[in-house]
Amino acid sequence: MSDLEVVIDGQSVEPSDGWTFAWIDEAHGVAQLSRDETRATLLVEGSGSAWVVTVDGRRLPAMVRTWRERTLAEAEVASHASAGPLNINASLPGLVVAVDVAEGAEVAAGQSLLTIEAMKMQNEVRAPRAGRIASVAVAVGQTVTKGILLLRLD
Amino acid sequence: MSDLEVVIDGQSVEPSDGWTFAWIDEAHGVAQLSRDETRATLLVEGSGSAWVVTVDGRRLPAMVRTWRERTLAEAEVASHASAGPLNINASLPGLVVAVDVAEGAEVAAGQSLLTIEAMKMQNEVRAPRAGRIASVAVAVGQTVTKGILLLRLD
Amino acid sequence: MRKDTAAGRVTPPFERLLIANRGEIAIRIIRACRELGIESVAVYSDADVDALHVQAADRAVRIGPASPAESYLSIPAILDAARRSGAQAIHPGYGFLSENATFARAVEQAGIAFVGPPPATLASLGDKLAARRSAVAAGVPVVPGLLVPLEDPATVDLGEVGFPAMLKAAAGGGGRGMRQVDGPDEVAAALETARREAISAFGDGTVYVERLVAPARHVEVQLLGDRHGALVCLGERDCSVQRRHQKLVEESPSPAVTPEIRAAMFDSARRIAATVEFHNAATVEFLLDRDGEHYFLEMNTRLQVEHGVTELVTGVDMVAWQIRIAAGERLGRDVVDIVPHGHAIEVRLYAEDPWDAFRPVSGAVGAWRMPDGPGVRVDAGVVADTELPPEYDPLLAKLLVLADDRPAAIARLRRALDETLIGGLQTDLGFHRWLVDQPSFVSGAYDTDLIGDHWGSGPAPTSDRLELASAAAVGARVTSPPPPPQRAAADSAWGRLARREAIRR
Amino acid sequence: MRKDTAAGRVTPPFERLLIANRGEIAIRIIRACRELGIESVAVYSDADVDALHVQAADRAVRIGPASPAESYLSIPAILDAARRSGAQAIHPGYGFLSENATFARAVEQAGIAFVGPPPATLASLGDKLAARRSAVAAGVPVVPGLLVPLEDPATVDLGEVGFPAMLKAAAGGGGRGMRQVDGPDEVAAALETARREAISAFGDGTVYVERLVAPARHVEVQLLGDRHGALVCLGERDCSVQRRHQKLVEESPSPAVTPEIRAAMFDSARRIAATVEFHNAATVEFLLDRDGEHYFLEMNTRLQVEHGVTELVTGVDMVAWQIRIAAGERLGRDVVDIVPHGHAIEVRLYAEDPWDAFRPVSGAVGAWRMPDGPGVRVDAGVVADTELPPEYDPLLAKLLVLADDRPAAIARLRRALDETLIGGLQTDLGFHRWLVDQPSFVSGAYDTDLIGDHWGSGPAPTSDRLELASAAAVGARVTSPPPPPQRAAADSAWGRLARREAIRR
Repeated sequence: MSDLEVVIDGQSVEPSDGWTFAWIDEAHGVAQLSRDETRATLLVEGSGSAWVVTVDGRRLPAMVRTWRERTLAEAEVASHASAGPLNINASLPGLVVAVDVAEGAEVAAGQSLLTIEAMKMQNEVRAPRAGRIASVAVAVGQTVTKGILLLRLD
Repeated sequence: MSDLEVVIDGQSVEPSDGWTFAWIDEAHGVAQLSRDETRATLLVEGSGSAWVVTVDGRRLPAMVRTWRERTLAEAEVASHASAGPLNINASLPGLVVAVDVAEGAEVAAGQSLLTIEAMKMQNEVRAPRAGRIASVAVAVGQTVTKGILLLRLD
Repeated sequence: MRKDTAAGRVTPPFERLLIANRGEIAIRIIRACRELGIESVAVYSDADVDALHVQAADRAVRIGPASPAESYLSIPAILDAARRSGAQAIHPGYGFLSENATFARAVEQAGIAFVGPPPATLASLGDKLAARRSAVAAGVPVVPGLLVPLEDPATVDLGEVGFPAMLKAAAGGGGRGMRQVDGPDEVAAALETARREAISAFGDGTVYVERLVAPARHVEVQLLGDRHGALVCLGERDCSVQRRHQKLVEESPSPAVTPEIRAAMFDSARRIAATVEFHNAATVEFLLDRDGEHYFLEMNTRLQVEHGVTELVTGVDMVAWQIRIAAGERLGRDVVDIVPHGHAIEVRLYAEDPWDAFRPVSGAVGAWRMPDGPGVRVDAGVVADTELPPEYDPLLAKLLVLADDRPAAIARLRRALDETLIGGLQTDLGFHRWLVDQPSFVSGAYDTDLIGDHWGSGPAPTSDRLELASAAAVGARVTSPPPPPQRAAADSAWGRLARREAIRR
Repeated sequence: MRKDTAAGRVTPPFERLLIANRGEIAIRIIRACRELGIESVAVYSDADVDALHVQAADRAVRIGPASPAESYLSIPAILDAARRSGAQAIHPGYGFLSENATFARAVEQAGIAFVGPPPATLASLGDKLAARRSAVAAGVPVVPGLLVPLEDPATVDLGEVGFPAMLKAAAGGGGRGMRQVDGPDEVAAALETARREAISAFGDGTVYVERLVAPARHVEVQLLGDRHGALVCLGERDCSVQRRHQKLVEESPSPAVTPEIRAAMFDSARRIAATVEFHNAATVEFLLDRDGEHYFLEMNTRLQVEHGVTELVTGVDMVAWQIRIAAGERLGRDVVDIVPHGHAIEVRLYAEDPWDAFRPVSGAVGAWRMPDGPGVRVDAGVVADTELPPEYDPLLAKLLVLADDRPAAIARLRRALDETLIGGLQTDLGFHRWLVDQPSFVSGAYDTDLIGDHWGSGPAPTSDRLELASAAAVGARVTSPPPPPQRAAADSAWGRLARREAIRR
């Protein structure tokens, strides 16, 4: 195990020792950890190096990589240009009920850009950083799927 | 469907018409039949031509074969000698707590041959037909697994 | 007659009943039908073809596309389904068309029994603003505020109401079309959003304003009345654990309600009911301030999500009684004279992220292990691997417990939550688990600010839990096959060669 | 103190408790521990490594191989596990060592609290024959028969008892070691089998004989007493639906018990309890004949499988009280003055074949869908895909319902059974579904002969159900991939050729 690096929710976490791991329902990610007489049932969903562990009811992304995989991944990230315009995509599927900005508009970080209605709730999409609206990809009344491009920020 | 023959618990049964079949949980054999507005959820477990359908809580073996498969199967059966001694195998795993007959004994149909204890119950194994005990394959105190040969009847 | 019905002997209240709803409440109503010997008819949109409520019903009829407006909110589609299936009654559940007077009228005009109060009552009480006016007329204390709709905010002086204030949809309910405004400059934007939500949720954008009473408790009184004048208050429910003005947890009795307060609230509830022609089930909602003064908020003329809490402490099957009342039955003396026993708590299991402002999430349920055993009741609308259509409310299930007293109920709820496993998507399970150890909840001295004051953005995982998670992730990776390296297998000459070798042997 | 415990504040009755059992009852006890704030320790044999009760507990200790004698019946193994885990108390559940006085004594000598009556009481009442004698001495009516063990049948004259007669294991319980004899010639063989079962189940082959009282009802009274002299009768349970002298269905109250009969049975139960030093939970079993006369059968000095029926109608958490009594707590007035409400029914879900003389089956559970919703309780020992070790009792789960009255309870049970799906192996679910429509059960006028008289070898499937099954089988075959034609694939040159062709493309 020692050659594996575990990053949970962004922070590197050393697994605590002595636990025995066993699947209870692998198809659904139900597993059991036991150490001496004690045991805990918990959810571990995913595959390969990318997992989601549910801790106290909270789903935490857990990346389990060998050092080799880590190096490869970092190289790949580096190869992409990290500058340039920022795409803002839909974080959930729903209906666009309001677009508050137009192309060319200067927006401040946190400013409301548009509103998506999903699950009967109005969900505001805010600017992650200040900038100028390069383009608006959606219009009011349009249904968007998760991950679709909403607008681009320069 | 019309080219398929269905034999449920030994009797040939024409499927009733108009039903739409859909799996709800195929891994566990949970399915739904719907016709017009009505629908029924039921269990269908198995694969290929051999299924078990649970009807009113009773598990019924259901053989679903094309005529070709049926012909092949019957040919295979015919190729085996259907005469000769009869093997009596354990229908459930357990502990042999009594053997009531010895090799060479003449037994009547329904006569108790031996007793297997399973689930804390005494389960008598009786002679399916009259005959002579050709051999006894187990002894008192022996643990038997399901399907193991108990004794042979001439 | 009930005994016979239950024993499956004589004619049930109706032969066939259509449920104009979906999810857990549709299943709850289907169960009541089963137990009364009534054939149940489910309706479903294209997004619900495989939904659990469709599997559970005796019959199911498609009513339209996924969009609620074209299916569960479509009066013609529902009426058509009822006619086609030959239903003699329609139960609207909660939400959707449950408080829609036009719908109720159309149902009765079609010669079908509407399981709920009379259409006229829905109309007069469904308009929260009109209800406020009749409450005042009936001498029931109401929250200070305007008694007329809020038009162009520019022309209205909210000064007299004071800030912070609450904007509310006149057709509202379930916390939708509600917005808090802390100052004059916020009114315009808040009004805009509130109207938008109100129109999309209820098809009516009328909004009014009340002063914000906080900190306060949200306590409601359950009414059940037959068509022959019998009316009973089935105790109260405390619904003060809220986010977005929507209930997350409900309990009965309320830890804040003394016998005196209860008597006063029951009196107010009966006064409100007396302002209309009332029968079937309804709930009168009040704010309860720190001095034990109660203020009428609104009357919901339908079954509540949290009705199970009342069923547990009273033993009264409210949904069965709704149906029997709609068929003209009289409330039995056992119901009218009911004395609640024990303490019940309900937590709502939503697909939402308490660590991200309780934002709803969509997706599919993975693992699904619900608790059972003594004193536990689960009303669920999903099973393992159920897909959640993004069009509808993200309520997955309701987990309820009953015990002798409140401390025992909390202990039982803690136990039940520890047995619960939900995979596939983020839920509020972790919030509830936190809540049962939260001192102000355990003591009972909490109010509608509990989440804002104590949960905030939620606790961070402790280091030992993180180490456990880390061990689990490592164990999972080590015991699972790596995802198929398709490139190598499909394209590389080595892969092809390897297979050819294998075949030769 | 209970309130505080429940709120998770003050010290619970014990810090750590070991459960000397398995399956659903182990889980039931684990739940009680959780709610009382006690850490639970499960024990398991090699056959139960993955068992649900092991997953559910806070801790788990291996106690030996699959054979019960070497694990769940091994006093040294259990005591060793208790010492190693530092348990302060042991709950034996039912069966196994629950009524073993030697075990109880050893537990107390080890300085560990035994959750049950005093060892001496187990000894005197555990011997059913001695119990018969003390019942007679206490003026309680008993079934006619001998008061001494049955030795060599040749030397004993059963004439005075009369035929048909019942041979019973003095150490018996759960219907094991029981055999009916209809004439003198059957005695020898029946005695042999009864002894064999008795030895294997209880390690004691002593057998006695009673006259067979049939038709009769099997009705039992639940006793709960603390260490300070308080004793309460928590109502009765009717357990007349039996096969192999084992209970399949239990209900409370009994449809056959009038207030007068109840008073008389309670009086007898208290007299029996008075013959010993008694505290904790026990059940006094009676036969009730057609004239309403009751006859003492035996007293079970342990928790019963069917205790949940009593918990539902009384609201008393019996398992929690067993533990609290063992810790020296006093029964609360609310328990002593309890008045049962409503009607509860339990059906036992066994892996057995009602169409084959209820023969136990082994194997693995497949699909597992349990009902929930209002008035339904499930105590389960398995989940989907659980393997059943052949060494142990094939009880899968208990399904219980509570409703206002008996007809409503039957309707609710019918609904719950219709929601239940169990795959993988044959169960008695279909028998229970038949039972709730069986006239003599619905009317309440049934006795221990119900299964023999009305079920026989079970109904044959109707033709329309067969046609449905046929449609399902065809649908399954058509929608499933055929199993890999291995012969063709692995052996035939054609298969190899085909694959080579595929690779070339």
